[in-house]
Amino acid sequence: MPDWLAAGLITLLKAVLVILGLLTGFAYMTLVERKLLGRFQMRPGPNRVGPFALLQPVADAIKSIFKEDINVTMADKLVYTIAPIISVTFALLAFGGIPAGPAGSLFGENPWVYNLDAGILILLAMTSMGIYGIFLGGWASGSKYPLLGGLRSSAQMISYELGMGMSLLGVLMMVGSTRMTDIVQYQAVNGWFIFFQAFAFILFLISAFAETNRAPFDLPEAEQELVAGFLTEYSAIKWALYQMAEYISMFTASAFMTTMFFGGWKGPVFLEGFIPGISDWPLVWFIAKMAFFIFFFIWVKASILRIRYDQLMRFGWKVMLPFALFNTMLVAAYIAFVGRTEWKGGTVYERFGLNQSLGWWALGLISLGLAAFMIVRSDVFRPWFNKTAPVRSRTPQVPQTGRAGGD
Amino acid sequence: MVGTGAYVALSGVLFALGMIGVLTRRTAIMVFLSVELMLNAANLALVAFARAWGDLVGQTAVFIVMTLAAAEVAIGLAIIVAIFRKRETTNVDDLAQLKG
Amino acid sequence: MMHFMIFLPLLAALLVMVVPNKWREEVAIGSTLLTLGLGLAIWLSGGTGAYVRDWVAPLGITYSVQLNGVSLIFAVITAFMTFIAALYAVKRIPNPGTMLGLILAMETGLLGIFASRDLVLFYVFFEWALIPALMMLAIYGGPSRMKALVKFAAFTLFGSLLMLLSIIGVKYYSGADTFALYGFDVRLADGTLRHLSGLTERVVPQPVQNWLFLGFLLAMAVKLPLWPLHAWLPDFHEQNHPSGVPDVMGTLYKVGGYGLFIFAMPLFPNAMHDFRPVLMGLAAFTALYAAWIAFSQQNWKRLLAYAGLSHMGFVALGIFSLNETAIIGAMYLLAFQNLYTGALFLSVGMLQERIGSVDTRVGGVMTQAGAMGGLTMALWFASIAVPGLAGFIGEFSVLLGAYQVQPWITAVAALTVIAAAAYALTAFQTTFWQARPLGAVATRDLHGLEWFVLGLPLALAIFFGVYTLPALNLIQPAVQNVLGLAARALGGNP
Amino acid sequence: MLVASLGIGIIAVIASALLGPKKGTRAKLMPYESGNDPEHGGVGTGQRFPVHFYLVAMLFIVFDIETAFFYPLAAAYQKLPQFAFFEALTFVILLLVGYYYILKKGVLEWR
Amino acid sequence: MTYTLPDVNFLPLMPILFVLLGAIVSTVGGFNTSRRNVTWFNIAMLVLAGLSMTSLLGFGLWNRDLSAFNGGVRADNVALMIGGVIVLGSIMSLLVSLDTAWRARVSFPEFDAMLMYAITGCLLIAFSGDLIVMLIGLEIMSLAGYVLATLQDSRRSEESGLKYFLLGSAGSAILIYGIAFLYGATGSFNYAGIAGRVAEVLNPATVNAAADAATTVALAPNNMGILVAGALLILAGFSFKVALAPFHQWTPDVYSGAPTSISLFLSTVVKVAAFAGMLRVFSGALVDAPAWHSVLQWLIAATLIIGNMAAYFQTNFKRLMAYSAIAHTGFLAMCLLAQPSAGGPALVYYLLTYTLMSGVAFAIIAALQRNESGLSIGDMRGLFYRHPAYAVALAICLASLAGLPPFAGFFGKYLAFQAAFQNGYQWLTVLAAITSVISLVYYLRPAMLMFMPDRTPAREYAHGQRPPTNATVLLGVLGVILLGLIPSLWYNFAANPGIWRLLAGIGQ
Repeated sequence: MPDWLAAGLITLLKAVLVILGLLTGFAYMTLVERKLLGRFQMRPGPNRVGPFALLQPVADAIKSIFKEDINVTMADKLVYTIAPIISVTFALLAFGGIPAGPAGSLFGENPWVYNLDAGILILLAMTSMGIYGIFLGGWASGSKYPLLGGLRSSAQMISYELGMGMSLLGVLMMVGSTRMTDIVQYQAVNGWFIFFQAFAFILFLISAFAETNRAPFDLPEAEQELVAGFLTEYSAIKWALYQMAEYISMFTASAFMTTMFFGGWKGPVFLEGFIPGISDWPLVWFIAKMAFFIFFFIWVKASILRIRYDQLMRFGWKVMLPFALFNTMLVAAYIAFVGRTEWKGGTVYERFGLNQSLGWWALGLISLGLAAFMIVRSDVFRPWFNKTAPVRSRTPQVPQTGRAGGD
Repeated sequence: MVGTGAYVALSGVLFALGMIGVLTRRTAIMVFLSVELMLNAANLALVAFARAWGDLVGQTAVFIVMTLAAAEVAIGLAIIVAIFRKRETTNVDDLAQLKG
Repeated sequence: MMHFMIFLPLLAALLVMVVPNKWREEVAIGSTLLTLGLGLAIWLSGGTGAYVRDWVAPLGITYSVQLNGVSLIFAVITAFMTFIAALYAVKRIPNPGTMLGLILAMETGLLGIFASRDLVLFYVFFEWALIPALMMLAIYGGPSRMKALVKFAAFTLFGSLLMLLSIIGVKYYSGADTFALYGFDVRLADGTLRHLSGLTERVVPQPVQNWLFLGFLLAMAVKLPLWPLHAWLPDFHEQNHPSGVPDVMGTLYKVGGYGLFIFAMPLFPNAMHDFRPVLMGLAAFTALYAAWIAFSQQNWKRLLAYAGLSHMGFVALGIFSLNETAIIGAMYLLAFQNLYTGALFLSVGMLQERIGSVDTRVGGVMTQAGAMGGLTMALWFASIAVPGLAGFIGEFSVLLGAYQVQPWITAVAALTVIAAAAYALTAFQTTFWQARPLGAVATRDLHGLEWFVLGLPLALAIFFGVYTLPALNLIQPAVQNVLGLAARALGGNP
Repeated sequence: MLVASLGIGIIAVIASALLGPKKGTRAKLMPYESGNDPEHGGVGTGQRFPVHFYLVAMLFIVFDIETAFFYPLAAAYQKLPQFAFFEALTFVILLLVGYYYILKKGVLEWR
Repeated sequence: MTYTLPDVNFLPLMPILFVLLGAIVSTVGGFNTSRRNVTWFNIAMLVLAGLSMTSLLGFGLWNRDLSAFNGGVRADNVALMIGGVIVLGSIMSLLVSLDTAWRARVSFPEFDAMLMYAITGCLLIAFSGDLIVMLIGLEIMSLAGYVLATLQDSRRSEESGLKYFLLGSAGSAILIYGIAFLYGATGSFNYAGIAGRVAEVLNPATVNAAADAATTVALAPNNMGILVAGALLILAGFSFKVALAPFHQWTPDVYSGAPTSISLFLSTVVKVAAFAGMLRVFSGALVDAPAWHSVLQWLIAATLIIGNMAAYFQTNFKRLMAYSAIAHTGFLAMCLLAQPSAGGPALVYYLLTYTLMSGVAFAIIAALQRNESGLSIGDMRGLFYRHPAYAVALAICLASLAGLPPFAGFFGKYLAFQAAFQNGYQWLTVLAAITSVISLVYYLRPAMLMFMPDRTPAREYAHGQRPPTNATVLLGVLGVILLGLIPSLWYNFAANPGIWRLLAGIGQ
């Protein structure tokens, strides 16, 4: 068997594995979420199907497959069918690029499906492809609420994508590469980025919530205003596919945050003291961190109220974007000046003699301070997005007859 | 490794398709999409040639062309939307206010 | 002095536009008179030397002017006729400010045409004179002037743009440094003299020369005019203001013959030699054809237009024959036909003023306006080349010279003399003699200024009909000079 | 990966299409408009929505391209001389001019 | 790999930066002050830009032949002269817009902003030393132009904007594709580099083996084909921009549909800039590339015939001017057929005169029209007796457009004819002469109608004459007359063959 075929087959195998894992994960996450929400709200949650309702997801799956799949008369059949597929496909695709462990740690194979040196760009691209699924779905339903819902959610997602993309720039500048494995390695050497880029992390976290249409940003499914948003006309498996996409993108987001800010698959190095090599156990740390973030998602959903749509948009454009931009320029300035300033003979780095990372701590402090400021003194910029500013009228004043040229 | 000629040929095909679209399609949106197709054909050609010459200038050019395309999209959509909201059509033939 | 003479009218024109209404006449008349005086002074001083300056140095375009020989005569006569026309305009046209201004502006163009010794400069003046002519037609013209106007302009431009091309070509193919006819020396920065060759010092090779000549000929044939490019002429004259003032200027503007003589002959001798039979035939046909058409005209202005066309046929015949006598005659004719043709237009204007039409069949004017009839008659005689009047000298020597070259064609042309007598006398007879229709308004006879306006040109016509020496003294050497240049070019390129 | 993930979606849809019951009634297949009959017919026919969404889309296009310009810069930033910072600064300032404009124009206001 | 900075030097960009500053200020400051102030500020900026291109001020760029960014931007005298023309036309359109924009309902700061951005693009084209820079400038110009054409909230202008946009963007797409091919054939975007490589392609003997011989060989077989294809594609793209037939269809609709003060801008400044690009590319980079001359001459012939013929049948003066713009494109493009040393000065001279002439014509239309559809020729009858000054000015400009001496238009035409004639395109010049007779007729009709007295009540806007417009008209007419009487005023600057040798990239 020629090795290109072997490689191909192995990749395919890994892909199937990842997908199956994600699907099961999704299935049981629904269960976990419902149980947790139950706990949060002091009620038992699902407990009928099987021990600890362990079979609940299976039941759901079977139900949604055997349920009648309604095609609305006014829908554009083809697009109406394709939209959920697109959505789930790219959600799954996005995950494949994330390294779950060091090279060759997965039975001699690399624990990722593909690893491009433009990894982050690819991942962002994939996640934004999800918008197509949602918008097309809403549009193809040929009905009012889905249309508006689709528009809303796509507008929301693209708006927050800017903040998302820009908040990562700081990390990229520090690493100097967009390949995820490099980033993880860099963190392994220099420490996690959460310490240097807390501010960026917060921005990214918020954007991630918005990207995944989770609470408090789950406007697309705002029952009060839009029935079920773009999902209104969907039922049965298609509806399930959308849910799948949402949860999977949640996984992806968690994994991404893990990779970018929390050192990826590497465990905290100081534990080496107790158990040697613990920080290199493949998958374990990775899954643990992911689990934490997923729990975080659910937690937030349970505790924070949904915000108004206009607030949402204004927040995205007036807060996220400028802050992200500011953070970027901050890092840039830091690298350009502090990193290169002559200080007691030699640049700061050389002065400290160590690797560059020591140069980062000051930046980390600044960033942390900003984050703290953003959280603590949030009332400073709340007015930016919480009340509508007066709008200047666009059309010019056309003077009445004969008057000499005014404006 | 595929030869430069193949890429250029492909880009030529794309370009021709776009040209045909511009000439035959009657909806503003479609004409516009064809133009975008032409632009991307140009991008493909640029990248292919850049590889053939082994320098990066061509690829930076691609970046710029992409930006231009984006700007054109923004403005073009604005114009088309403005017209669409005035009269429920974007059919080029219906724009007969100005007789040639 | 020369430049002053050329540009004085333009300044006067601008002045006329600005000075208060009541002084306009005085300014205009004074300036025309002054111009005429300058012209006469130059004549007495026997012409001026060439004056050359760079205009657009990188392109070899120069401002080179000279008033001597033929040019001088034309200039003086132009000044004179402009003076007459201005006089009559002042008398005839109410509030003539604009008209006077245009006349003066046009005079500058005409004088420039005659004075310029540089092809591009010539072209510039040539086109410049067109604009006031058009304006006169547009402002003072008759009901269907737009058609006439477009016709006039289109014909002129069609010719002159092709001429522009051949101008470009002449310099390009002859490899001369400048567009000036005669070369000149310039003092360079380092003080050394450098000779810039003029067009006449180089020879354009054949067959290019033929093509360039055709381009040049087109423009000139339009301005001569020569059949079949004469179509604009009758409409132009017919639609112009009934007082023949603009027509006078239009007559003066028929500079085709001059252009051919001064530029084409030295620059394209071979081409002219090759085309001689054709062109002579064309000229003779023009003369005869025009006379024939004139015979059937019932509108004085059209009649005069065709009469002028017929004269131009003679002029062209003389020039194309490349024979010294004929050319001298042609120049003589071309110069002095301005006098009586212009005067005739003015007399038509007077007629129209009196009886309100330019129809040739109002009878019996003679009975009430004898003097006008008499003067008109005399002018007609001049026009149909009755011996003792200026017209005769020209036509006779043209025929004489042309006969030595192309007997038969000349014989055909000679018939024109008879035809001319026919149309002139018929028209005159049906207008002035015959029975006065009943109930027609009484027509005043000439008085004061009008005597002057018709009499002066007539007097000159008679003078130069009898005593040709002063004119010939100017014309003959010029013609010989040009022929000499042509011969040298022929020799340089056998 | 693409193959597999596409496969999942398609298989699922087909499966349910095969297995699921098909009992469509008019009312059931009608677009949901809180029980009212829909006014207009189907996709693309006069579905008007606020122009504001177009604006957001355009802004996104433009700003996203700007971000796209940032990525290569960021990736190469440490290797670049200090001048790169001023380049980036100029870029951002120009960006902010546009941002200020849309801000004052009230494009970002939702009512 | 090591990153080397390009030679960063903002001095050559100074005029552009002035204009850009104006643009930004009018973008940002439009909220705080009135549009009138913004416009005056922009005019001041334009004047500054113009001065900075002369040698009057200490920091003037004239004759310094600066270049920066690895030859990407070149402020040689050619660029400066064309830039001067651009600035002049822009000042004219801004002045006119001061009076007429409020009537056209486009009097808000965005108008100025867009105009200034467009001017920035135009200048960038003129200053470009590099296909990429040229492309960027072209796009800035075009995009701003689309917006300008659509700015007025009326069906006419939106329609014209859409047409302009669709055809224009198609044109730029073709242009970009051509640029890609040119890059493929020569491996360089720099004009000088391209010129040098073209020579190599033409006679491969001179190819120095050292310089990436491998790639040269790799491309050698189709090198020539790609080169020609690229040249022709670029030609087509530019033909869209300057409205050479058969790519001219958008022109009349856009020029007559857009608000008049914008038509002024589009028909003068934008065209000038596009020609600057053509000059740079064809007379500079591709000067000895094969095949494009012969195609261009046919395009010109078609343009001359179509433009003049169509203009002849127009009844609306604004639309007539639009077609005459097409016709003049033909005359202007004749200059490109010549060698740079002959055609370049001709083009520069003609561009200036053309800007002045049609600038005045459009200014007067803008001042006197009742609505944005312009004046019908019939309505101009007797204008001389209602607005004598405007009538005379318009007559002078029409005569100049028709190419009658002693006005500047004559020398422009003369130079164009000479340029084409001396490069063996005699038949084209003859055609041009004949077509310009037609042009004379259709220019003459309105010009003469204005002087014909008539009794009908005036049909134009009564209060048209305002100081800024008068200033524009005066500027234009004086320019036309002076340049006609003393062409050396402007021509002598352009006539120096040295600057054109640089343009051809030989000086590098």
